[in-house]
Amino acid sequence: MSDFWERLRATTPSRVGLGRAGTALPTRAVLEAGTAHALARDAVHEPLDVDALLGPLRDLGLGDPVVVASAAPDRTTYLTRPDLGRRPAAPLLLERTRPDLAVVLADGLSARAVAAHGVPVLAAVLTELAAHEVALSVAPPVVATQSRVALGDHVGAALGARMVLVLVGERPGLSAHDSLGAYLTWEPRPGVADSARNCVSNIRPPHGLDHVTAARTIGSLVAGARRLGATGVRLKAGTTSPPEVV
Amino acid sequence: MSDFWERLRATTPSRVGLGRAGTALPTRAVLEAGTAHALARDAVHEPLDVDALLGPLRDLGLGDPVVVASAAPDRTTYLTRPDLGRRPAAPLLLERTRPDLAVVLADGLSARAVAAHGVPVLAAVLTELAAHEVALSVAPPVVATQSRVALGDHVGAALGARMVLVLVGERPGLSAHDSLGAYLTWEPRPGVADSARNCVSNIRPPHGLDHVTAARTIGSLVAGARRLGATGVRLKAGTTSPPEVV
Amino acid sequence: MRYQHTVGGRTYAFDGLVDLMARATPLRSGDVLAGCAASSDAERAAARWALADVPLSTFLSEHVVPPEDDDVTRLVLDTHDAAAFAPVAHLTVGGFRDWLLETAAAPGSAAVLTSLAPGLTPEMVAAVSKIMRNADLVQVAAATSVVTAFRSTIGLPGRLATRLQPNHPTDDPAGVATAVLDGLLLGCGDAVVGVNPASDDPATVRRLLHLLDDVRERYDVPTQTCVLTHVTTTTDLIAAGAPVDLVFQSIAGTQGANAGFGVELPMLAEAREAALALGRGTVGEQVMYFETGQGAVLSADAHLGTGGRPVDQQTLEARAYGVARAFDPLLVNTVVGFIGPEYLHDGKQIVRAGLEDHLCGKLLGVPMGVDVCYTNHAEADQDDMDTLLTLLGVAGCAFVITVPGADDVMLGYQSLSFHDALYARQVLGLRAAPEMEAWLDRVGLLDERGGVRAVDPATTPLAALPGTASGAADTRDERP
Amino acid sequence: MRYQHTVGGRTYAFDGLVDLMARATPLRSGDVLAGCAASSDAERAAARWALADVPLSTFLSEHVVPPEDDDVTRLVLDTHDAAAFAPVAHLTVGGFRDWLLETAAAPGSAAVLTSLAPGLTPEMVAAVSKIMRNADLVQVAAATSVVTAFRSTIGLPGRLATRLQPNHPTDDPAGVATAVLDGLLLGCGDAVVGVNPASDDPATVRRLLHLLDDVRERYDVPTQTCVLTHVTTTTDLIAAGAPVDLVFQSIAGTQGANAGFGVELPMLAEAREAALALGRGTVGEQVMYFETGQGAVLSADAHLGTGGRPVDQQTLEARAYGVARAFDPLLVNTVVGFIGPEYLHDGKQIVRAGLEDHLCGKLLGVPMGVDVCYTNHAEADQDDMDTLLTLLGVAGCAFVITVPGADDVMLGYQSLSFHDALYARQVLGLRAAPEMEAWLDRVGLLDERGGVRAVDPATTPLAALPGTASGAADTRDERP
Ligand code: B12
Ligand code: B12
Repeated sequence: MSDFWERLRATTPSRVGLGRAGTALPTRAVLEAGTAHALARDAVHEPLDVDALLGPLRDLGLGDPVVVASAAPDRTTYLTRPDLGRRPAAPLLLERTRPDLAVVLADGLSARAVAAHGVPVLAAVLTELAAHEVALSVAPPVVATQSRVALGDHVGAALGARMVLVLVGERPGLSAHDSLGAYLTWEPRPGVADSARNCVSNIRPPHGLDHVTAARTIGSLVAGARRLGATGVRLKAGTTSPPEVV
Repeated sequence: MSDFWERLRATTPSRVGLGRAGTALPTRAVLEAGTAHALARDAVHEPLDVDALLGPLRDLGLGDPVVVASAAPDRTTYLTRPDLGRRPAAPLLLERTRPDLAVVLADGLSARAVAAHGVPVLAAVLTELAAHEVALSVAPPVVATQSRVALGDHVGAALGARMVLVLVGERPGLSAHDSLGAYLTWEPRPGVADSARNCVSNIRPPHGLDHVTAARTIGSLVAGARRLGATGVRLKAGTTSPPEVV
Repeated sequence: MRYQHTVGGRTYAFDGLVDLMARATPLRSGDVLAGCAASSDAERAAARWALADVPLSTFLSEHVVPPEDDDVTRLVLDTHDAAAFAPVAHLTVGGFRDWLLETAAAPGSAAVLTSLAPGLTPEMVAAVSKIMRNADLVQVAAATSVVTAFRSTIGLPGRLATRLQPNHPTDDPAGVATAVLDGLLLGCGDAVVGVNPASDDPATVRRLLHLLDDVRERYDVPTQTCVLTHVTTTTDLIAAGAPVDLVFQSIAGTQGANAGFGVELPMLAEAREAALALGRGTVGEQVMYFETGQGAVLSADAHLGTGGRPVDQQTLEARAYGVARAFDPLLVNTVVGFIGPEYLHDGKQIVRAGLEDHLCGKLLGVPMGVDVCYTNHAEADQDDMDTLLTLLGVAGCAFVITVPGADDVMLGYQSLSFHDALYARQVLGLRAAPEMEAWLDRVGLLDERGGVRAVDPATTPLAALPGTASGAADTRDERP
Repeated sequence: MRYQHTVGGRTYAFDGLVDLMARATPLRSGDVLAGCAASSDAERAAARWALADVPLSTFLSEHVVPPEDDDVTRLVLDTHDAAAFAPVAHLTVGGFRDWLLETAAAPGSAAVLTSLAPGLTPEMVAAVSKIMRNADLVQVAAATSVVTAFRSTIGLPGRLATRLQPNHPTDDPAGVATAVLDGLLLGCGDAVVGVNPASDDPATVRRLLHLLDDVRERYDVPTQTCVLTHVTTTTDLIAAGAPVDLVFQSIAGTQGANAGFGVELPMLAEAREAALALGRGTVGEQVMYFETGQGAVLSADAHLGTGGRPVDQQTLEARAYGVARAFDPLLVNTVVGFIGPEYLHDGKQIVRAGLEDHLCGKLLGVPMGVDVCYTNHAEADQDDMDTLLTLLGVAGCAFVITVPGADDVMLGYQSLSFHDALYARQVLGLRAAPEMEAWLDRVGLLDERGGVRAVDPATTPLAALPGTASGAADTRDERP
């Protein structure tokens, strides 16, 4: 029986084949879930090591990274006041360079995700764009703390960017504590509806999307958005093929 | 049907004869309970107006009242740290006059109870003792805030008292927000067990004990304690008769 | 209208139904966030008294969200059935609570409540739920019955169905198939086998649709499958010939929030027509599946009602059921603790909201299930889910969501495990959907007492199921 | 013994069983107050892993409270039945949880668990409950059965009995009688009609004993009555010829805490003998009634165990059931939310503690009821009580406490209302004790579906009941 599941477990990080104690989960599974819950809760509260990001970001050659704090002063406030996490603590003093693409690395609900995957994904996106000879100007990257996806709208608007790509820590699951989401928004400005963005989610090798595949999808969305002059529900991502425009 | 209960309702403050909506309490009763709950919660948090007590207490002629704070700095701490509510914030600077009886008016869980019934009960106790020609010395009364019953043990010990009487606000019920409890302890000292005290509870006219009846019981306990040289389980209160000693 | 009531010597005034309903709501982080929660327990008590005195008919004239601005309000008003409403038309909200509880305790309640449903509006049921205790929410819900069908029958008394949710972070077909196997072996999936695709690439969605359909067909599982992608994607895929049983969409209680989801009501009607035209149902023809959840409207910043005042999230949620019922759904579920603590702070708020949502949906005639769930940033744990599941089981919930080990590895939250469904069925004497029960018996999984036998999977006819995935994956390119 | 486990890369060590058990306990204000709670969720998880690995037999040799200092420990060890323990003697705590859940899901579980009970110690059941989820606590409890009897039979499957608690702030007989009438009309009182006297004047207690006995006799109610005064007072009153059905006492889990209650174990034995000698039972001979509740031991500052370490309050509570079972009680109930937030902070903690207490008592073979209750200084409300009541109903709780409108006007807390018991019986299909059911039928209160008919009290044979009080009060002086 264990052999049966052993083989299958390779196909999914899901908690399959846990066995049974009567109708209940066996003790081992219950304890594992409890432990995972404790660690996931810790992951939510872990702060982003901003300094550790700056060097690698600078090395991408997009210019000096800028650090921005949301209006949520601490984690507890952040969790109860998403409105504060969506806007900057102070007016953004960014140079209005009107880039094609602004990029924000946001802690979101998992600082660990941005720390682990933020820079590699961004690097892969740049490579991807270059490979397809998509010529666009990219602003110096912004690192945002206690931040929600929509903070990117403020950053994008301040820069006068055509698009903003927010790489944000998704909420930690029981098994996935470091999952990164990428949200692309055309003509970012405060008040954009989520239906006007696109999303690439669950970036988290080895179990989730790997950096290169994620970058390929993001790249195709960027290209598609430029063709369509919009992001959102009408733009569908294609992982391998160029994006469909419905 | 309502007539039937109307008559009976005079016999008890209990919520009898509420009617039914199916098997459930009717809306009216549910809303009344909800309202009462809100008000009872407020009553728990109401602070004691110490100043308002001092004049009337002084008028009892026992000497200048002393105000003592427990080690619980505020209501929230008080509620979670009964240990702090049981001991004074600072060493008690009371004159060791070795009285027969020390008296503490303690806010307990209902400041309203002490405010409403503290002084009248104490006055009635003094009258009761005088009426039975029980000659005993009574220390100047102590008012204690954020206080539990056992704080009286510290007061009694500091004064070197033979007995301490603590008049304390009982926790507010859904209907009874101002119920006073009287706890009598022989040879008070920190660490006395509750089994070594006696209690007269639910002092709260018109629904609970009236002040004079309560005073009579307290008086009989005081007399009984002196005869027995102890308070506690072995001493039983008699409301009308002199206390039995089992 | 101004409403007022005096509590503890203080008079509290409420500016219109919007304010009154918000302040009568049990404490909830989302309403605090929106700025419409009562500021004290006493104010909340006062609001409840005042709300209890509001005639039900008021909700037909005083609107929480103006019909001029909002197609959800218009939909509700246009479809309101005055004849069905007649039996309670004379009642206040407080009187309606009493009436519901009297009805629930009497024989024949299900029929009475079923015929009442078209006469109720979301605001009426939200209002009455606000003055109900948890026990009331359970008892009245248990007395209602909403039965729907496609390939299995959902909502029959004494039954608890489950959605089997085999999500995978990269939509890997083999991984999805493994989770499907796990769930089927534990007797789950009778409400729907439904995957949330991590990607919104239509090709991926299509691949998953084929996979699920292949599994279902090969093992003759009497259930429906669904890939929970955006409604527009599903409509397109139906047109392209993909095997679609159910059309899924997240919906919410205002036009603005639905717009934030990229949804307009006609899209739902169009998708429904397309799915109906496929005629894939066997025991029934209900083809829509909706998910909802308190907080989604505020999250979309589309929560302001009459007078620009914030509408409380529970009333908005009830309005989502108003949307749902117009499309004759097979399944509707609130994903009650899904978004996070900013809307439902802790286990207590999640439990309460789950019971409210469930009752409100059922009273409106919607086939209600609940995703009993929480996130790791909320103050809740599996104990709270056990509690809510048990309460919902008693309340006659149509179905719950189940995932392997309660851990959704893609959506990042905890729902119920397959085991949890078995627990609820056992302690409450509930059974799977009848078609599923017969299937479990056919494949040797049903035990004598109606439970699911613990078997060595390798010995079951399902053992080959994970192989289906490679099949499905391989064939994907051959399909148009 | 030192125990340890590594979680998230950090190793947590626990100094002995006392520490290990405390840190494995769900978060609870009383354990925080005592200074023995886990300091983080991760530490708690580590403690659970380590606890799950402890062999059950360890609890027979490593003591949480040293037998040298404590008569409760000695009582438990002296009465431990090794033969009954044998079936699980080889298991660890974690294995025991699996065993319990397997047993619960299999036919015949009640018999297996009944014969196991004498082999279990309080610490064993406390330990296993700490690693169980709420659902486990419900499911295993539902599988156990502890049946007792005096004038009614308590604990039969499918039954939910109630204590009718007609307390009055001045022990006024007419007021008590009025509340008794209210409860009987709502079908309550089948576990016991039990008053807490406000006064501890033996004359008052005696008056109440006569009142309750008169009412019971006059209306031939098949139940037992009790005045919950101190055991010594009851013993004296039995000697003095008062009509005592049940001997009541509050008990706790250490010798020191019992001393703080003014109780020594021989007092209980003596009182029991005295009550048994009266031979007042009809369908059974169990004469003891105990109340317990988490926090009482810490409140009495008698909570230190081996090595002077604080013992967690739930383990101490389970030890109180160890005391109870030695005296063959008719009724035992935890008064779960009674003391206040310093021991159980909020609804969640109360619900959890109620489920733990209930299961632990039942596993030890004790006839467990629960006073589902909270105080106004705790963060809880009637919704939490609805939740706990429903869960306990599913878990097969023997009886609950009921007071008019849930409001105990003397003890200053909220328990359940009589209506709440009717709710639980209806939604869960539970019935009153068989003797009480027959009586309800005799007096015209039973409806066709086994519920309690809503009647005009003036038309019932009970209408004259409040008059009984003046009778009882009048006769008091004539009695010896
Ligand atoms: C929480 C959540 C939601 C919440 C968002 C509300 C909130 N306040 O958080 C609710 C329940 C409302 C929601 C709705 C939907 N969601 Co959603 N959601 C998530 C989830 C589980 C977590 C997101 C997260 O942690 N974000 C990080 C935090 C820090 O960001 P935030 O600023 O607090 O929250 C914003 C984003 O989460 C964003 N967002 C959430 N969902 C979606 C979906 C899309 C397409 C976009 C562009 C943005 C978006 O909106 C939030 C508010 O501004 C992800 C799965 C995952 N593992 O990430 C799916 C996910 C992002 N959602 C998804 C989908 C499909 C939807 C829906 C379109 C479903 C439907 N068919 O209607 C709707 C509509 C979304 C919209 N256009 O508005 C997909 C996206 C797939 C894709 N690659 O495009 C994901 C990956 C899950 C899935 N696979 O089904 N969602
Ligand atoms: C809470 C409570 C308890 C708690 C106390 C623990 C705690 N930390 O609070 C528990 C559950 C342990 C308890 C136990 C008992 N109690 Co008690 N208790 C109460 C209650 C409901 C509220 C008290 C209150 O609000 N105090 C005010 C706060 C601020 O005081 P505190 O310092 O925080 O708490 C102390 C006092 O409450 C005191 N205390 C509590 N009960 C009793 C009982 C007696 C006889 C004494 C002397 C002291 C005492 O002990 C606490 C800790 O030091 C009252 C009823 C009421 N309406 O007041 C009954 C009440 C005081 N208790 C009563 C009784 C009989 C008992 C028991 C003797 C029951 C029994 N048969 O075993 C036991 C043992 C008490 C003892 N000797 O230790 C009776 C007293 C009757 C009388 N006139 O003598 C009362 C009036 C209720 C009743 N009528 O049944 N009790």
